[in-house]
Amino acid sequence: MDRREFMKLMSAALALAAGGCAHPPLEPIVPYVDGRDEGATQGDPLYFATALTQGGYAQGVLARSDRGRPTKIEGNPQHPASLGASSPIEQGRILELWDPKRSHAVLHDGEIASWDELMTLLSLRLERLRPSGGAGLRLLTLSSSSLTEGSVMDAALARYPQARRHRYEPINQDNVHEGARLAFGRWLEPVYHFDRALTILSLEADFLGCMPGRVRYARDYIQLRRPDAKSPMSRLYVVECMPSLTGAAADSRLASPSSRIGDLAAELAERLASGGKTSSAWLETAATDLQSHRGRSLVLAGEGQPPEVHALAHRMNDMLGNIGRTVDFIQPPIEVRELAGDSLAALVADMHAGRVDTLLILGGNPVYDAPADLEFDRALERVPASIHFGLLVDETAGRCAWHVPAAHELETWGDAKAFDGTLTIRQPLIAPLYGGKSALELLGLLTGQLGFTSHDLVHATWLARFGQERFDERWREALRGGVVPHTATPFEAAEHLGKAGAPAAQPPTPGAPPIAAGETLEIVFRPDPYLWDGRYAQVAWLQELPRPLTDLTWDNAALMSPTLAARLGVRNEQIVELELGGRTVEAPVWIVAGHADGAVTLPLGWGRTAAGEVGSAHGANAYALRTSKAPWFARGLRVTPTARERTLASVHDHHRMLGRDIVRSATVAAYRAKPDFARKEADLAPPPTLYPDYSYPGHAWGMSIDLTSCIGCSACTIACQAENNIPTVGKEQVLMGREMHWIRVDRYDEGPVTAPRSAFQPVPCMQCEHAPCETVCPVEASVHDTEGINVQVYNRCVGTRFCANNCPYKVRRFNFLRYAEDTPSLDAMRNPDVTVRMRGVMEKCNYCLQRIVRARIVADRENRDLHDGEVLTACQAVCPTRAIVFGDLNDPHSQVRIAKSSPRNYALLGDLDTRPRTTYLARIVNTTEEEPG
Amino acid sequence: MSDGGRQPGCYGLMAEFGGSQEILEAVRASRGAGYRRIEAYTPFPVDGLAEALELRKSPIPLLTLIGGILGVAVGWFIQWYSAVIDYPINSGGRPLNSWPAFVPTIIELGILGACLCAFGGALLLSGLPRLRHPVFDTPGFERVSCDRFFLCIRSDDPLFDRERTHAWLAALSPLRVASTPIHPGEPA
Amino acid sequence: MQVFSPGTVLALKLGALGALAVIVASLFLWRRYIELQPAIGDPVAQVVPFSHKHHAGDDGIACRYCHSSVGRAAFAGIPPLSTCMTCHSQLFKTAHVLAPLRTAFAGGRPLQWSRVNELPDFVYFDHSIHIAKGIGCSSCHGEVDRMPLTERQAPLSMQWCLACHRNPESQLRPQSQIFNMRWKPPANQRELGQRLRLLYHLHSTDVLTACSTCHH
Amino acid sequence: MSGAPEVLREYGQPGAAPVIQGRHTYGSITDKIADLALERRSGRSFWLALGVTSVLAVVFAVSLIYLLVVGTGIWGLNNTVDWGFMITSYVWWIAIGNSGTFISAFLVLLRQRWRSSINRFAEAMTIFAVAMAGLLPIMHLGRPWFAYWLAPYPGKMNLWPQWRSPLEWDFFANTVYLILSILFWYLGLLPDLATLRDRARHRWQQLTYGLLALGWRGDARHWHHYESAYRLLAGLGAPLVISVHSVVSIDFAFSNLPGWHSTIFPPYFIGGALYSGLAMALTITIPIRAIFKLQDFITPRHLANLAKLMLACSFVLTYTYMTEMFTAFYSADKFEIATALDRLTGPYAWTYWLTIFCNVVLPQSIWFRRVRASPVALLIITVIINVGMWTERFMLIVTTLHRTFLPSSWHSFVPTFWDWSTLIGSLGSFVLLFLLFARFFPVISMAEMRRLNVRVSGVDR
Repeated sequence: MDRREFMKLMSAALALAAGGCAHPPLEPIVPYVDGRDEGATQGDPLYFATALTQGGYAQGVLARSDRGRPTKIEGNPQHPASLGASSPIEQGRILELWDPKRSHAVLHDGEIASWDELMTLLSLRLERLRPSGGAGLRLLTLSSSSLTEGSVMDAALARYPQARRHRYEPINQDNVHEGARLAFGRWLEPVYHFDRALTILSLEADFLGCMPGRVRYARDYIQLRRPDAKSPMSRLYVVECMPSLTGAAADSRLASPSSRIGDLAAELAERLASGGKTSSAWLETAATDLQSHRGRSLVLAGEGQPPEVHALAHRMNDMLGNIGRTVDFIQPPIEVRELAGDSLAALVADMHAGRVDTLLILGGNPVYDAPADLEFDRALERVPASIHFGLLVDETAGRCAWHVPAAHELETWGDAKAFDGTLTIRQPLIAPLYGGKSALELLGLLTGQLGFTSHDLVHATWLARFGQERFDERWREALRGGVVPHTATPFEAAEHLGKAGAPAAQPPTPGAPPIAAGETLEIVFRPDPYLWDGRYAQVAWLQELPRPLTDLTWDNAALMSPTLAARLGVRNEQIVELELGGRTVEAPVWIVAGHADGAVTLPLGWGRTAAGEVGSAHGANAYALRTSKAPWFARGLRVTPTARERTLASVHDHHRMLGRDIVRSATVAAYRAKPDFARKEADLAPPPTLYPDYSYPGHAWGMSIDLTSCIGCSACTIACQAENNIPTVGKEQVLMGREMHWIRVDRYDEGPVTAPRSAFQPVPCMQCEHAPCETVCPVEASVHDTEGINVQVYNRCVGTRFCANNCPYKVRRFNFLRYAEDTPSLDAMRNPDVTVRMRGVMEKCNYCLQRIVRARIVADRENRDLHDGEVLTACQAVCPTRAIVFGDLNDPHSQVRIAKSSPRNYALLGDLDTRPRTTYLARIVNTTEEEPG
Repeated sequence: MSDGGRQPGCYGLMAEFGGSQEILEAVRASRGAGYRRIEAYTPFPVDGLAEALELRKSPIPLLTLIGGILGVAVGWFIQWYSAVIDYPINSGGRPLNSWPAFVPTIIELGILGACLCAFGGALLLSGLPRLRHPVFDTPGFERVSCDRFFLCIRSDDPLFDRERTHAWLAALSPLRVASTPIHPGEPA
Repeated sequence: MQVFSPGTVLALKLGALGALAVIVASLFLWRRYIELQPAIGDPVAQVVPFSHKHHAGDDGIACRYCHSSVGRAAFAGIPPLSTCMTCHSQLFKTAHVLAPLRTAFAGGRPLQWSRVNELPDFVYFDHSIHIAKGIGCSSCHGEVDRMPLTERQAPLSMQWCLACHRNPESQLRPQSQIFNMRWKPPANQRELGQRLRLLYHLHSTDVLTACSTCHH
Repeated sequence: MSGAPEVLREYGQPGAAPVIQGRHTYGSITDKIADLALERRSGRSFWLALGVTSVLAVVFAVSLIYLLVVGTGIWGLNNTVDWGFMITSYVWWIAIGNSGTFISAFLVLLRQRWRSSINRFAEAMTIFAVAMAGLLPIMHLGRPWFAYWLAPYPGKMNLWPQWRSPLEWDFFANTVYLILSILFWYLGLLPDLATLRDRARHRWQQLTYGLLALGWRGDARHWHHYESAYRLLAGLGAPLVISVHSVVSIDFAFSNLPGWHSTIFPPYFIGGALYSGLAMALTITIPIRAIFKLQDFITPRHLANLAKLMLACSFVLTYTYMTEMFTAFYSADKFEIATALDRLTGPYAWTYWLTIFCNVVLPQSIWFRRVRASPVALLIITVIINVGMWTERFMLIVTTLHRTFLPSSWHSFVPTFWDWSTLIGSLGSFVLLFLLFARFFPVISMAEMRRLNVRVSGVDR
């Protein structure tokens, strides 16, 4: 491994070794904190505001740059979709950037070719198409909200009027748009205001886990979930098939096959419209609750539910007076000219019919993720000239005549809209590492503006928009803050929306009576929470991040309820054959408590075959069963058990608390009645000790984790991984129990196994004042510093591992093998402030010590004290719900001190008198049932 | 024949016996006869021989005690000095001078000091290691480590006289009497 | 019969001494071998034989002209080649020794300097805080302006760092003296150091010698 | 002083087997024992044993080299169960060593003269076992090459060991123990080395043994100091052995883990150490006695005495097993109870019940005289007891670690190929060392046997 200092000095030379030629982008970029000067580039890190997109929606981020090398993603506090937080996927995209397996060269039929060769060939080809107006020329893009891309595309289509642009996104908002059209006659998108909704009913809408704007929604949602505040607590009802983050957060959850949810929605709408009774008590409770919160309630449907269900949701909101209060509608931020599914279907039909001569696939991986019934790969064979543009030589690249390496979003200029329409001008952090191009540059070929860079085009777009006057100032302002001010799409005025149209009177979904024994089952496709549609399969951090509610890493599985598994006679890890409409896929079984009976969920995004060493050959490919008619769920699934097994790497095997007060929880009512219910003997007064207490006269760092706010999204885990150079270890090592995450998110289930109530608990090092790990270390590698941090001195550690044995919280992680040292290609990505741990040493959370030291040095240089909030730990910074608060316990006004003064404050395993500095705030749920557990 | 003087070229006279009781009797007799610089060589520790030779009580127990005390002192000092004075570090919130936790190491170091002194003392007081020694030149001496017992009257004994001492030893009915030479230039 | 002749005994004694000598010598050599850095006082050869003596000593160019971030960042800063070229586009334009500089500048590539002061990866040293708290350049780097080729002056061992962190008074200077290469502790350094320690708001020795101050 | 009456005083058990069989003289004892080392006329069984153990030693070496190259990850350890086979073996080995010291040191102090025949065995067993016990925890470190950081020395880092750690105590206890064992053994060996020197047939033997004998010449003054020092070392060894194994037990008891955090551990471990050490002494003595035809000096009486001691230890252990369970349930601590229940019924329950069978049930057969009198039966029993004692340590370590306070982090331990190869390799290396020792050094103290012979038989020749 190269030495860190050397790396600092010679970042350019090193990145060269990483496979490309790394240098800063040529055009000036603007750091988040102003006052950039040349000298500082050799020293401390800078942050640049930009945005990362997914499905076309922008998530504002601040990217940390260490001497020109992007090393970490933080949320952008000024961006409406972020408010400073981010989701695990954004964290992982830094590794996507540095992935050494990214495509390095233009390929022609698999052979290395040159950009010029391609340009020459394409120009000739386009010349030939010119007279016919570009008939036979097709563009396939992902969903996009970019103004520049839109205008460039328009310009291109203006030159080739017969050419067509298609859009495909495997996980798309088609149902959302179509649902709005059913209700209001137009393609619109809802924007929710969870901070105003006291009763929320989610119809399989995972607004905490996979909706555009989810990070912001999580923050909004938690505003009304603060038991210590005066405001009332909201109540969340969720009906869904596979337990999601939203389902786990629900105060009342109903497990139902996805196909049944439409019926329930219709029944509920009927009940709200005309009174009467519903068939189930659950619906009845929800209906009553909704009705008693008119204007302060919210019904929403997930992207997997058919348009009719969306329309029903809008109608119910209309009836409840919620429109304009808890939900508003805007023009879709992404460009919607036709639905993504229809658009792709039209393209593939033309391809089959031989009407496509030249196909430019500008992003996406349709060979892998197009609906199986379209047979995209066969259609592709009929296209004479196909050009794939992407980060990897993926499945589609392998089937196309040409492949062009794409530049990463952190390498290119662009612009994009957030879920609410707010615009961000994306700036690059680094010049393309592997000579990748931006889509805009490739499109230049069509517009005849060859040689223009993405910067030129974006600049031109904004010059047109801002106008000449004060342009530079506005441009710099927009770049620095990461948002163009006041660009959020205005809400559609209620009077323009009109009454939400009532969909057909009869049940809107295909009839789906309850499943009886012997009948076929239902299959449900959900996005993988981290790999999404599969595009992040090569990101090892995301592969190894345990999925909430399944705890699986490195694999997906056929997820089913314990009841169904028993009925089918299958056990965990047994491979079953899933057959749907003549297509089959094999997947191992994983039993999920709380899954709806009668359905099997197969997460999308797995079973990649060409996603590099990291991404390929993990899990089962759900796209093989997914059709354009039934993209989200389908009935008629047959499950045939086989005798084979596939071992699945789950990080937690036990989810019951066994009467140990690990997660302490209560209902709001119980909490109000007895606010200190969570406090046990050890929390009231420290147990007696023979030893005098140490004094911590300076700072005394401490942390508080609010289990009421924690939604279990695992963003903290991966933010910590990125911040602290934590290696991934691979499936084999995870199976052996050697995952390295410094902060893990434990889940405990209470209640019946068919309908458990799940609670998440992030567990970092507790920084015990009476640290059991320290007294057993023979070499002073695990010691306390003067501010109360339990530090691990890696270079002193000899690896006895007694500390890990003696840690009651089991947060210590040992480098059993050369985990970090074996990936020198990632050295340029690593945080230079954190030692890369060698084989044979113990490591663990240290409250992001490097951030404390850096802040302390800055404060000391200025001869002042650190102020509260100046040091944010990585987990704290990323947390969408601000469940984690960190600060100085000696400062009576610090946020952490305030948090810990809550009567809900308790220490995990406090009876052991470890005196943890990290404590928890008990979990409060707003159920109508009795106290859980 | 001066006091403490040694006859040139002669270490002493050796009488060889075949049993432990015989040499015990011979030693007692020789002491009785006034010989003072008597040495006895045996293949195993013969009970009563030390008393017969009137050897002083071995100082090794005292040495061992001193070694033990030294070990304890070093053990205590090094822990206290390093943990309290030289580099005080907060480990698990325990006091710097966690003396109860220092005790096991102190005990072990005490035992180490004692055992080194006991072993070293035994070698040192026995004059070992000494690979060459005049007695090895005694004819038949190699059986001293097997089944023979030797009584040596050294030539620096005040009563030593080659003939008379030889006669005295012969009278003890040994298996044989031999002279142990000293080669020129070698220390005795 | 003697098993060992006097000669054998002598040989054994000499052999034992010899073995001891070999062990000691190999230990010593091994320590030299595993040392990361060039030896103290050994001038380090560079691709361009840059002389601090000439630039800083004779020409009087200030330290911070090149090491511009020393007061603001952890890293003191190696100047970009453009800094060199401010003068060398005019002076010594054709000098043979500067050929690598010109080639690199023309090719837009950095020069590969050899490190003189190397710390292990797990040690975090911050120049700016030392400057801000009254530690001068020469305390660690020696009289660089008298070095034709730069050489290491301090052992940079943990013991050496600790010696100052335990007793910073011995090295604290007034801000005006930070860049003074000739600074020697005055006779009343103890008293001066104690005053400066208060002035600079130095942390307690406990903080200065905590593991986390340098390792994270 | 005549020998015979004293013999009757000491061994006044009518009908008991003698401690030396046959009529021996000083010369015949010396011939018999010294020639084993000097002549090396070995039988097929010896070469077979040497061959097998050499292969295992190579396996051991390969395992350790692979470990150093690849890392601790070659074993089945994980972030929940951080100690596994190696620490189990470590405790097992150190226990065996402890019993060697018990036989040689305690029995000296208790004036049990029958020990003369087996103390050299026991001491060699101690040294090799402690060497293994020293090697394994070092190899078990993540970075074995920095093991010297446990020693206090003035270095460039100005850092010292952390004296509160039981591992630090362990480091000192084991080092001192190894030093004392070697000194004790070597002191006892000096007169015998002189014998070999004096009887050597070859020049190299003469030089080697001569050098090792340090010029010992059987002077009455030598014996005078020798006896004093020997007795003192035995006296020091006795408390040391207690402290060493107490410290080993505190490696566990010092923790806060249910199943380890218990005050019964020191006596529990010492009892277990004696037990397994006695078993190992028998396991080694019985075949060596046969291979080298030492039946005259190691008589059925020795075997029976060791077996009876073993039976007594078995009761000590049975008591601690019961106490452990009683304390767990009596504590009313949910974590303690959970660990106890897990041992009785959890996934590793078979280790608990195997332990009970090997260490509690099976030794009851020693009550029968026929079993005590049969070397083969004793060999089988002791081998099983050795297995049982290893299983006991495995059970103590793994059942405690795999399920601690937070169920979320529970994880099993599954040994890998390298766990097994290191374990078996270390066993083979131990036996190999022992065979080599038996080949080149007198396996029984000749000086002591001469004295014993004159006392027992009265033959002063």
